[in-house]
Amino acid sequence: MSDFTSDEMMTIAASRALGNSDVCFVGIGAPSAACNVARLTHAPDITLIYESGTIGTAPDVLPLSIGDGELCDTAVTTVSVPEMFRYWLMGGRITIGFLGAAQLDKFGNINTTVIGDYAHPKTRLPGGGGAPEIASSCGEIYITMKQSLRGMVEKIDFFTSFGHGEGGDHRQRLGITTKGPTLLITDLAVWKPDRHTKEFTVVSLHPGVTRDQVQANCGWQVKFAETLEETPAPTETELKTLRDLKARTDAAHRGPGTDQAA
Amino acid sequence: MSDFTSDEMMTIAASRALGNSDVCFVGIGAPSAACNVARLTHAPDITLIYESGTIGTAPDVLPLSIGDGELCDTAVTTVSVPEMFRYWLMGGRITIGFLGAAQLDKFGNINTTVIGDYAHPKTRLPGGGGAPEIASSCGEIYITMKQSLRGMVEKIDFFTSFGHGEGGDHRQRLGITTKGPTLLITDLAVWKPDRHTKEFTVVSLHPGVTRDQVQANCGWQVKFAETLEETPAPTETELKTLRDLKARTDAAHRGPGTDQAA
Amino acid sequence: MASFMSLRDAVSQNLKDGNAAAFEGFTHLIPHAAAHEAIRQGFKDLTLIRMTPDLVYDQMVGMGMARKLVFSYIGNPGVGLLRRARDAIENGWPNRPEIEEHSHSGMANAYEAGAAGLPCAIFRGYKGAGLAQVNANIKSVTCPFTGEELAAIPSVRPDVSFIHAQKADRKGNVLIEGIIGIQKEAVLAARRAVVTVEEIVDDLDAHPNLCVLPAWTIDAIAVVPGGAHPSYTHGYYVRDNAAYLEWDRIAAERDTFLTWMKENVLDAGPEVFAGRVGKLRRTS
Amino acid sequence: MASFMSLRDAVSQNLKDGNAAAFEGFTHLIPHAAAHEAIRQGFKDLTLIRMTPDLVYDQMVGMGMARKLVFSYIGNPGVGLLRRARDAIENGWPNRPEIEEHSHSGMANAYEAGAAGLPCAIFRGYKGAGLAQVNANIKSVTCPFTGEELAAIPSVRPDVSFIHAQKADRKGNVLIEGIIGIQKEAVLAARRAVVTVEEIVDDLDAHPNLCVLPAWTIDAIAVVPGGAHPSYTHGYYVRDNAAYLEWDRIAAERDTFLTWMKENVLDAGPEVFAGRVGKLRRTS
Repeated sequence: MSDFTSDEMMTIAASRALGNSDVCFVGIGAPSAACNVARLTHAPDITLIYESGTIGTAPDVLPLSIGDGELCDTAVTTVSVPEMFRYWLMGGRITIGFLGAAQLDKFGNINTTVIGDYAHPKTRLPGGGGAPEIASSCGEIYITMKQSLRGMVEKIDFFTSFGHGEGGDHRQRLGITTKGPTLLITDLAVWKPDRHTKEFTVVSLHPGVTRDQVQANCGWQVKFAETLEETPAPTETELKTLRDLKARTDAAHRGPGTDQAA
Repeated sequence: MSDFTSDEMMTIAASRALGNSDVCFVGIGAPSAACNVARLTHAPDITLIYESGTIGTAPDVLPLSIGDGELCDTAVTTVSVPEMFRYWLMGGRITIGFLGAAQLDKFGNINTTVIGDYAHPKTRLPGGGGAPEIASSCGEIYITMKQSLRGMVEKIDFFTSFGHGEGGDHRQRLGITTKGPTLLITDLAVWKPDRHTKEFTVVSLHPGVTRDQVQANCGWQVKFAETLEETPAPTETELKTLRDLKARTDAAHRGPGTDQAA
Repeated sequence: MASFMSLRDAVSQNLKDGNAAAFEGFTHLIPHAAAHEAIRQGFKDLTLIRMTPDLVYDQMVGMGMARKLVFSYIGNPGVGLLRRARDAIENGWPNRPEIEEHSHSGMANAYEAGAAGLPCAIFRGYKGAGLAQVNANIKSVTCPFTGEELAAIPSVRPDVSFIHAQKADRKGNVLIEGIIGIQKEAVLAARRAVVTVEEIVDDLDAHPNLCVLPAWTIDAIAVVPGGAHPSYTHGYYVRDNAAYLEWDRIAAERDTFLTWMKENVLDAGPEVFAGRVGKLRRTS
Repeated sequence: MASFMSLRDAVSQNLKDGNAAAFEGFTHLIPHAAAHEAIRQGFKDLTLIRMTPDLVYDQMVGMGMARKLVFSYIGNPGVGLLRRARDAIENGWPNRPEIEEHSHSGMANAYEAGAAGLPCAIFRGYKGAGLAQVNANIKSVTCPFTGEELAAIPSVRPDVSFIHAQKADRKGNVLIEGIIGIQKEAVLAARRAVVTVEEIVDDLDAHPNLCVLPAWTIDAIAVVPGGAHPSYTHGYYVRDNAAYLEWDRIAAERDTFLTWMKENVLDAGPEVFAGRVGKLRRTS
């Protein structure tokens, strides 16, 4: 199967990083698609948790929001939001937090709060939501985003959530005991933090992608691993699962209420 | 209706102090009987809360414990124990906390923890349970107990729950904003705290009871109000309601499992 | 004790200019009808509290009702930014509300502490996060047993909270089902509480452990079928995802926004909501 | 991830000498069968944690298994004192356990904080109460916003928690209904969790908002019909109030106690519980 988009490659590569015994706190957008592809392919028993309180959910279509009814209908249980953040997130029950980013730096620090100055922003973004504590309370953090010079920057405008800070042992120095970002999956490559510096390093290029392409779409000087692998192309099953999911989702989101007033 | 016991008078006098709009945190024993007589007579809409998490309960028989199934079956809702103590008690939602006592002093301080020294007790009692925070978080506290020299003492052995401490404004000095004990109903009399000293003062004698009897069964020098009233005798309805409730309760507690091993 | 009344009376009797008000709902059960009624009645200088301010807050901010916003995620979930809120924060149109921003964990803990009658919430949070530098209400306390530094923020105690729920019984006990979010806490943390419901029933007939707010925790109940639209009411109608997508276009420009508000809010009433959910009802 | 196994294996694999162990249940769903299995296996030096230690703790204390007791109400609810616990505390028979005593509010908050992964619980409590003088684990912190002094106690983090529940599905998800007490917190606060259930079903078929513990929060599940007796399991059998009254007589003397323990615990097995609840089952 050679005919796939870079977006599809990104989602499928991300889905492969998830296992059957993971308990995954799912952000909306690309993370949600990746988590559900994993569930529908190699990890049928993965536990997906959305911050709206739905635990062990198995939606047939991707939710538009983190609180669509589908998530509750298919969940093992649905708890209140304080319980979600106290017992399940802060309680250390989540193995993987899956985040997207508007701005990302090489140490996995994320900004989804503002572009420009906080007090006088050029662009006011939605803000962190659950991310500040997802980043510190989950066992480890996976990040997925499309590469761009605007998105992958040398210096983010605001520390919405803390990755490895200035790198090295910065997390430990702040008293954070979890691993932080351990994986970055973009539309071009798979990245992992260097063991010592914690700087994200490309370990695998997606099929047909060059080093120059990765660098051309990243705002910092990219480091590549000594042995660079090629990400296996999507299998037919993976691609069909993702496309079917997207098709069901698009149909559902156009929905029966299109001609209604908002 | 002249034929009633002092116990019955106590329970019925206590029941009269409760109103339709009260939200009452019910202790087990005499408080539970009084609260349910109130509900079955003049206060059908009273909200009874047991610390097991049952809110707005209406048991047909008195529970032996604070968590009998009957309480849940008849409740408006049943919440977890942390929620009960956080949102409902500490949240300030309870108008009246109804407590019994093993030892009581004239300022409404209660001991149900130990007789003798705490570290080397002569008698280890069950302890406070909910009482320490019931005493400080409820709008006001009603106490009911049978009088005895052993129970109503000059000095209690342990401050399980704080009433008016050493009297006067002791509560305010500790930063407690609720009223504390405002009513004591014994098998002989109705008592209210003096407005200034906060010492419990007899305001009403039950029918046929003398001042000497009250003093003979109380370990401190009893103060009597200038105008001393006589507690109205139980009405036929009150007495029938209480006796029917007790009869149903006794039958239920003997239960179907009497011949089973514990 | 809950009184049944029209939405108009419920809002006018419980919301005042200058109040701190929460219109809560975590994607599900968002009290759109109540917010529209507040817009029609033209309140000013509100401190608007909500974990996830979305369309109704975009609308209230765009109409100039907000003096201050307290929130943890100010977006159109799954769609993008809130264009009226952006215009207010970035350009001061029609005014520039003050901002107090938290994380979800912070807001959830702050509501929980409010419901528990505590002055502050204490939790493990904001480690390395930029909000701790820009929000003076993020402080810390030290655990007296381990020495760990924990985050402390003031509890949320709204003057009034508005929520939407499935149903009330005739005594005024209210049932909330599905994604229950932060609604119980929003009601219990508030001085006054207003609930819109899909319907009144003789008996809630609810399992003992479901989320029921007793009548005596609520001040006013108004029946508004469809009152959560374009959010949804589990068991009654589904989320109007298309309307959320459409809002992005409406809110893009000031004049399309104002035209829409006049037509759909100012010149309308709570009775229009039933019609809006007609095609979204599901029998399952 | 929950494994199904015999009660014997569930206890032997998860409880160790010297552990801090909670056998929780707030009147309802008390894990009597699990406690009896622990007694049969003869564990020592346990720190026994429970809000309302009643008959099973009287039995474990009387058998000399407890090095320390952490509790908020040590009585036979509605009946009176616990005579074996008294004998241990007052007379040191068979040993004198250390005591850490809290209020219900304290214990409930400490379990809640344990489930939330926090080192301590902070709440408004113990004001003017004598426990604050005799328990070194009752400290305070100051609210950084209002200056109010709040109580602080360490969170409860048992090595292992035992609970009894209505049922599990075949994946090991567990449903608890009725008076749910502190069981969810006891499980989530603990390093390991063991659940006895009345039955295994294909599908819990539970409303989304009920108290369900996902399989991956539990270590072992054992099926023990009647396993809560003389406590009760809502929907299965009622509380054996007569047995609670009878316990007062059995525990009054050391020899009647020991005779009863031999006959009913040491020489018995989990299978006897089904018979004990035979007459207590209700179809309603």
